[in-house]
Amino acid sequence: MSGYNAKLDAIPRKGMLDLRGDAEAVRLCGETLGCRFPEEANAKIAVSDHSALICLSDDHWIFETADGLQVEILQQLELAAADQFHSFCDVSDMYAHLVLSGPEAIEVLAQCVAIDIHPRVFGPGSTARCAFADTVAQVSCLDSSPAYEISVLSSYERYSIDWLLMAIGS
Amino acid sequence: MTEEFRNPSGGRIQRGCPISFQFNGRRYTGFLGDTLASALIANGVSVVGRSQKYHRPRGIMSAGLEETNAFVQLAGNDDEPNRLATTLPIHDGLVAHSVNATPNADFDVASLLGFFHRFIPAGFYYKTFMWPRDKWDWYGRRIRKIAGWGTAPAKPEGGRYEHRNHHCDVLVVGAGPAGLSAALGAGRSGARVLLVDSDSEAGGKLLSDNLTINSRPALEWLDNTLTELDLMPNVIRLSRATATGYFTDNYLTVLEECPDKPWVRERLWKVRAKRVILATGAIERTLLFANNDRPGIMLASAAMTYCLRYGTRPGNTAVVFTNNNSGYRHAIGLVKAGVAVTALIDTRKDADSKLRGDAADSGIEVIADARVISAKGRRRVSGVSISVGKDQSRRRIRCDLLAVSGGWNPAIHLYSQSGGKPIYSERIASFVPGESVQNERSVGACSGDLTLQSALAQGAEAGREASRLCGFTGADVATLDCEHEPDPCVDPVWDCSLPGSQSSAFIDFNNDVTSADIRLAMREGYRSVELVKRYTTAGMGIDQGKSSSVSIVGLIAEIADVEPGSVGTTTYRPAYTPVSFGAMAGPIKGRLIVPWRRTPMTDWFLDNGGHLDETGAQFRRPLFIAKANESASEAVQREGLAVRNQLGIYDSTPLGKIIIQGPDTVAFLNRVYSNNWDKLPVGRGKFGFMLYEDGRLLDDGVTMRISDTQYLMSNSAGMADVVLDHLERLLHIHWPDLKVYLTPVTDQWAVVCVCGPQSRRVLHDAGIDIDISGEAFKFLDTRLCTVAGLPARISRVTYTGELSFEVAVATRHGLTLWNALIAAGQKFDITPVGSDTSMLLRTEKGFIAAGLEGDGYADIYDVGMGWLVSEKKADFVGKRSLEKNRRSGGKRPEVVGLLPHDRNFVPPKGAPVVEYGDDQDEPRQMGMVTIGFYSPNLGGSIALAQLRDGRSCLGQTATIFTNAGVETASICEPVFIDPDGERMRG
Amino acid sequence: MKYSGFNLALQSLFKHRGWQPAWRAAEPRKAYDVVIIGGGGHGLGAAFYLAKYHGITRVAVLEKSWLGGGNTARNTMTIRDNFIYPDSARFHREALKAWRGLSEDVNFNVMLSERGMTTILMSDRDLSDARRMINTTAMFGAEHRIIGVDELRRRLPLMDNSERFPVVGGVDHPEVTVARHDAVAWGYARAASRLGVDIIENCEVTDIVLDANGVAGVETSRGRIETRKVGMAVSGHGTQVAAMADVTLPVETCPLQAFVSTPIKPVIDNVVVIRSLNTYFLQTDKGELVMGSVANPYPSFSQQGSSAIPERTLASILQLFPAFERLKFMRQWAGILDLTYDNSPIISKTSTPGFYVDVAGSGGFKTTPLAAKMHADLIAHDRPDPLIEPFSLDRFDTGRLILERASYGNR
Amino acid sequence: MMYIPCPHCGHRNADEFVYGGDSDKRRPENPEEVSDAGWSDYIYSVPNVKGVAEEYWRHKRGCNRWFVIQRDSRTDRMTQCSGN
Repeated sequence: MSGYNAKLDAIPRKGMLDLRGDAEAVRLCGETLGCRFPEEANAKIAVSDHSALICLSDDHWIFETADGLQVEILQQLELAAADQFHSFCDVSDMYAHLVLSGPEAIEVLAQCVAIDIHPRVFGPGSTARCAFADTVAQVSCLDSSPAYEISVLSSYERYSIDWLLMAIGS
Repeated sequence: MTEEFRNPSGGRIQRGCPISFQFNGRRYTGFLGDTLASALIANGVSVVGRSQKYHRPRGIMSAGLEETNAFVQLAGNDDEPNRLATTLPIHDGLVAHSVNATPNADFDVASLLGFFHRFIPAGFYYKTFMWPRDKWDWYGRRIRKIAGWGTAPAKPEGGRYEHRNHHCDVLVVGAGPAGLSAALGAGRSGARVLLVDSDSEAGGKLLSDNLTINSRPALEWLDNTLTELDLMPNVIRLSRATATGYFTDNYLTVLEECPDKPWVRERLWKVRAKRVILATGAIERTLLFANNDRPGIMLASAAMTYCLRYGTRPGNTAVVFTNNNSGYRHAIGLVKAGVAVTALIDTRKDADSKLRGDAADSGIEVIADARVISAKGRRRVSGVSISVGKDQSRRRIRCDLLAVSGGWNPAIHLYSQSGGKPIYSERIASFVPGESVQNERSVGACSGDLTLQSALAQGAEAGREASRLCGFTGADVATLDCEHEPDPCVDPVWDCSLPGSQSSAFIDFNNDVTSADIRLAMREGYRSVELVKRYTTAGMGIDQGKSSSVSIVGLIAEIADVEPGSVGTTTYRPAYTPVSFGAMAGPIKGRLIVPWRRTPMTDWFLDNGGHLDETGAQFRRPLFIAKANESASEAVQREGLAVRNQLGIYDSTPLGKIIIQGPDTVAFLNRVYSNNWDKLPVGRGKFGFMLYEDGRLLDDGVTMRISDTQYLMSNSAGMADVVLDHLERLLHIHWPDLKVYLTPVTDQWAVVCVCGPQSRRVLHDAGIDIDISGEAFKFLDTRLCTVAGLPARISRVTYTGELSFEVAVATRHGLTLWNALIAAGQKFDITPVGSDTSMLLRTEKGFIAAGLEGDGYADIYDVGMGWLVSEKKADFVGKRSLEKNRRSGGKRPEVVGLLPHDRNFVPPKGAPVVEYGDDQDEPRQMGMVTIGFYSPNLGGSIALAQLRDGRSCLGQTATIFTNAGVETASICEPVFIDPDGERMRG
Repeated sequence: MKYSGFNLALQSLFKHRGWQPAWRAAEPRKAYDVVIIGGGGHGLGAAFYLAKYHGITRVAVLEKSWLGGGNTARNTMTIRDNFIYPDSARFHREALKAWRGLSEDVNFNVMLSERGMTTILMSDRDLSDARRMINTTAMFGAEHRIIGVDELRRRLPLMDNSERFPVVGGVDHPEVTVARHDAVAWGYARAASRLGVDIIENCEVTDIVLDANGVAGVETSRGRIETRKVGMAVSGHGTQVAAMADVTLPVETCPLQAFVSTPIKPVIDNVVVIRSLNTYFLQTDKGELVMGSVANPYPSFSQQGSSAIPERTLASILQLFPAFERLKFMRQWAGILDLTYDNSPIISKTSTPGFYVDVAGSGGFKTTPLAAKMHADLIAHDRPDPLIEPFSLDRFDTGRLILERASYGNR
Repeated sequence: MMYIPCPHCGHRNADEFVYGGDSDKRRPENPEEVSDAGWSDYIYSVPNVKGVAEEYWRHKRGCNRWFVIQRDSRTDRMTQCSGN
């Protein structure tokens, strides 16, 4: 028997929008989505049952939703912010999503990320964009089982899977 | 074999678990809990190795990481050089042997070198081996053979090495009394504590001395403390875990040699701690006298450890030699453990009378104001020669163990690595930590305070303080009482050997450096401690000066007649103890060494003969796609013909893509490109060149206007990252008022390029919903459309000079599109092409590549792209440098074509193009070939070259220099096919 | 007393009492013809050649600490000439040749060993860059050659293949040499001192005194010294020293780390370079493996080092030499280099008359004897030898940079 | 490994960041008005301060933003951080 008690799953693509804009653009988008954009980097809020907003910095957000819904939302947002300084892009295919879960998931994740992932500071709902192995990932804590979602650039998907499987040791 | 030096009882070994092991070819038994060193002592093995230079017999000197002699080679499954016997737990089947001894440690032929020692003092090699001229190598090769310790294994063990990142509030290094007490203080407050200790058992000196706490045996306190710590969920305690490096901002590495998971060979913890408490203890030092390296001479504290912790007798009849009070305690301890101590030799005149009384009560003769001047015996000490009193009367005392206590050196290594400057303390005649420069504090013996009482008190206080500084309210740790331990009162004697002694007194056992060597170096003018160390190699061995560096400073001070504090200490560097390469390297092995980025087509290429190679930006793409039994050049020629005559298909996914948006986008493009971007209509693209600010070429590519507000820029694959950094930097640092956002979208798109005369037809056959005729869809047009039923963006750009279309679809559809186009292209014999072919085709067309033709200081004019420089614009990045550099005169490296006279000679990349002056035989270089190919479409070889003043040489003959000989070629315009661009625009 | 096997044997009979200090510990005089700032290999060498070839013996070498304590003490000892631009290929070729006979010249064994170097190539790009280097350097008589994978395996029997970057071939550099770094400083110091040069340790230059004609002297921690010519041969603090003479240098100070293993019996004879992974290593006479990689990615004067670069370097070595996994990493250290904008040396006059600089550019051990000779020649004649003309400061006015990628500190 | 305080993300390991040069180094507004010598100086020279300097860093493997921070080049200690 070797390997940590953790497993890795790939989950389907999501609808994702990369949103950049000035305060006014963001305010208008907030009205359209019916929420206030989070202002702290690495804060994540739920917008609806299937969508969320992640703040990357003071003018940069990622909007996540179910795959397919992003096209229409993008149009709505473009309409809302048309006269403001902004740049919205559909980036649904840029990211691949992996879920690492199991009782020893934290011991696996601690091999690939250097941020503090102790449950005291990185519990369910936490997210961070950070170095992951030799690339970058958006790492989110989904629940306290624990389970983590790791979103990486599509071209790094295979590399990330190989890395995590190596870290699990199965 | 029986363990004749094992006491019938006592020690912390598990006598119920005997373990059999081999050392130097003989079988021995020890017990679980033994180190290899303690087991060898129990079995009466004195000689464990040979010294580095003189091959002198050496025995076990210490009981820890500071060991200087007992390095062994592990064999069998554990094949490994240079393991310390003193920290290596024995296990069943362990096979070890001495290093640096032929045929074995007991009889080593190279020990003959010892007789020549007078001919080979420190630095002797600098003074000889200069004849014949430059033939040191001949000597060097011979010397190298006898140098070195262990042997490198011939094959990998294949173990799993892990790196683990860890954050904590308080990192405590060392689980002796001070460290445990600190961990308790911090742990009770709720702070996240990591407690690491290099030993297999926590307790530090409590394990090897009969100490009491609150009038109870200290081991009771130890058990209670460990129980409490292990129950705290906020405390992690690691054994056999050595803090090896202390880096900037409280970042430490900890090597865990025996992790909780049996399948993990070693784990390197990378710890970021808010506060660090160093409780690393102190290392006893030896004293210098003639033959102080004989087996059977051991640190007094180590002798105690072997008695109390391992239940062995490191000797039967002992002499203790000390210059401080701790020698008394150890001498008495040895007696209690069953070793007959005949004499205690104290360099001081007036030692504490109570101590002397206690020693006398134990039957030990105390000889004050005396020094051991030499040790007798060769493979085992058999006695000592001492010099007593002012009149230096001589005396000999027989013994088979000489326990030496030369004072204590606080283990300040981590403190020094943290950037701290140690200071000299006369009280203990050693260096102690000075001011803290990081969030760190030293407690217990490593702070210079050697008693148990202060270790416990300082530890508890530091633990409380650290947790308070991390925002936790400290819980109380009760004050504990310990028996009185006297101040050490060290007599700083650095060399007891007699001047002129024929025998050596060693200061660095690792590298066989003697006190005479230090004196020689000083005499020869190497007076700074660094020079002495480098000239003699003292303190530079495997133990990294743990045992010797303070003594070296002391001896230098004595010779130079100055205070040791003014000599200065050396800076200790990581690693505190050697770390295996495997643990340092960690898990990134095999294909994980560098990320391998893939496109949706990567697997297709792997399955279909693609010869993958680095593209840049961590992608690998095919140089060519070979059919069965096809050579590389055959494949490239075939692919090249296919594109010009029929149809090729190419994976362009790795090209960098950036969405640019914002009201100032046009202004931004005007500033970063050399040409003018004022009037680009929606649906059109434009070719542009970007320069570095110093005027050199950065990258070229097409930027499309894809909507009223959005532009899409493409960059070469290898440069994508560099270009994005360049643009972001300009935007954020230099032009923060420009309203432009850059969004890299490379990974969003899979891009397939079809090229060649049939490329329009293949798109029709695959199914496209817009008119792509030459009239409706011109060169550099771009549109949204549907191709093969997939939503796509189609653009007319070319890298080959042929009619070509680039189709981008969402990444998830990439392979579907590729397969659809391959299927539709069957009737045109569609040919997948690689990047080598692409290079061939662009060379035929004379399209320049910034990284090749733009090599060195060539600028945009030199590569024939001056037409891309807008004369109207006042400024763009690189313009000012371009002007300045061109004005400063001189001939420019200009790009030209070469048509070799031998049509089968392919000028190699980088080959110098030379001219021969009238009066000189030496060729002078005027430039070089930047790329050369055999062109299947022209039926002969072609090349591009960068030549000094090349444009003025058109029509002349160039001489190409290769190491196979000299070839000639005509210098021509750098375009070989379709100079007017009819094909690509068609 | 001359260093020789005979004298060594003779001294052995007298317990080596007869050896004199290798160099005189001189007190600074009031004035010198030339003051060299920096007592490393480059500075001591320049002083030696001034005395030996130009008859200028009123020379002082001022060292703020101990001799050879800068980058002379902190490098990986390798002398190589695999450069790609003609000017630097020629210069480094001559630099390599300039080591020959040095031990004899200074009567101090600097332990020159023609170990050879093997570069492992792991991509088509590596291979074509290697071909270019070979073609260019062949013009100047260098003997680099491409070798196939089979020959590479014969030379490096412990080499495995790399899963990520398959090995495609190698380059044999038979003339690459290693020398004992410290000995270079000591040897030059001893030889220069014997020719009358004053070597002054623990003497920090605090200012350079200028007058209407240029350099007039230097202020030091041990008093003022008059001189009309100052040669700067420091590394790590070039910016600070040049600023004292009102000269701005295009340099940035970056730490370059190196690492050493515990000593083992000889396993590898060559210097080995793994190009795609920016890593190289060699085995010293004492048996240690010395390993190095790239410079720190940001400028710093801190010599503390990090753990990331050694970890990456060892992973790179294990990628190709997995059998080394149980060898032991013993020590890491960092030297601070003055990296020039184009990673090439600057040996040049400056805008301040009488102030000359010798800046290595990207680690200068390999060029020590030639750079020192050229620097001495420049100081003596106030004009550059044609060999170093391309390396003058002018190139930053004309943009004619020599952008060597083959150097360690890639930009 | 430096622990760099990103104004957006908080402290992160240095390997997530890219050094961006001295904060004094700003591109001249009108390059054509700068003398040749002045321009060469702008392109090639760096202050190379030994001591505390204000410099740009970019949190490349995080929020990707640039910011200015003070660092002591003798010790690599970062002393102050201001958003930018």
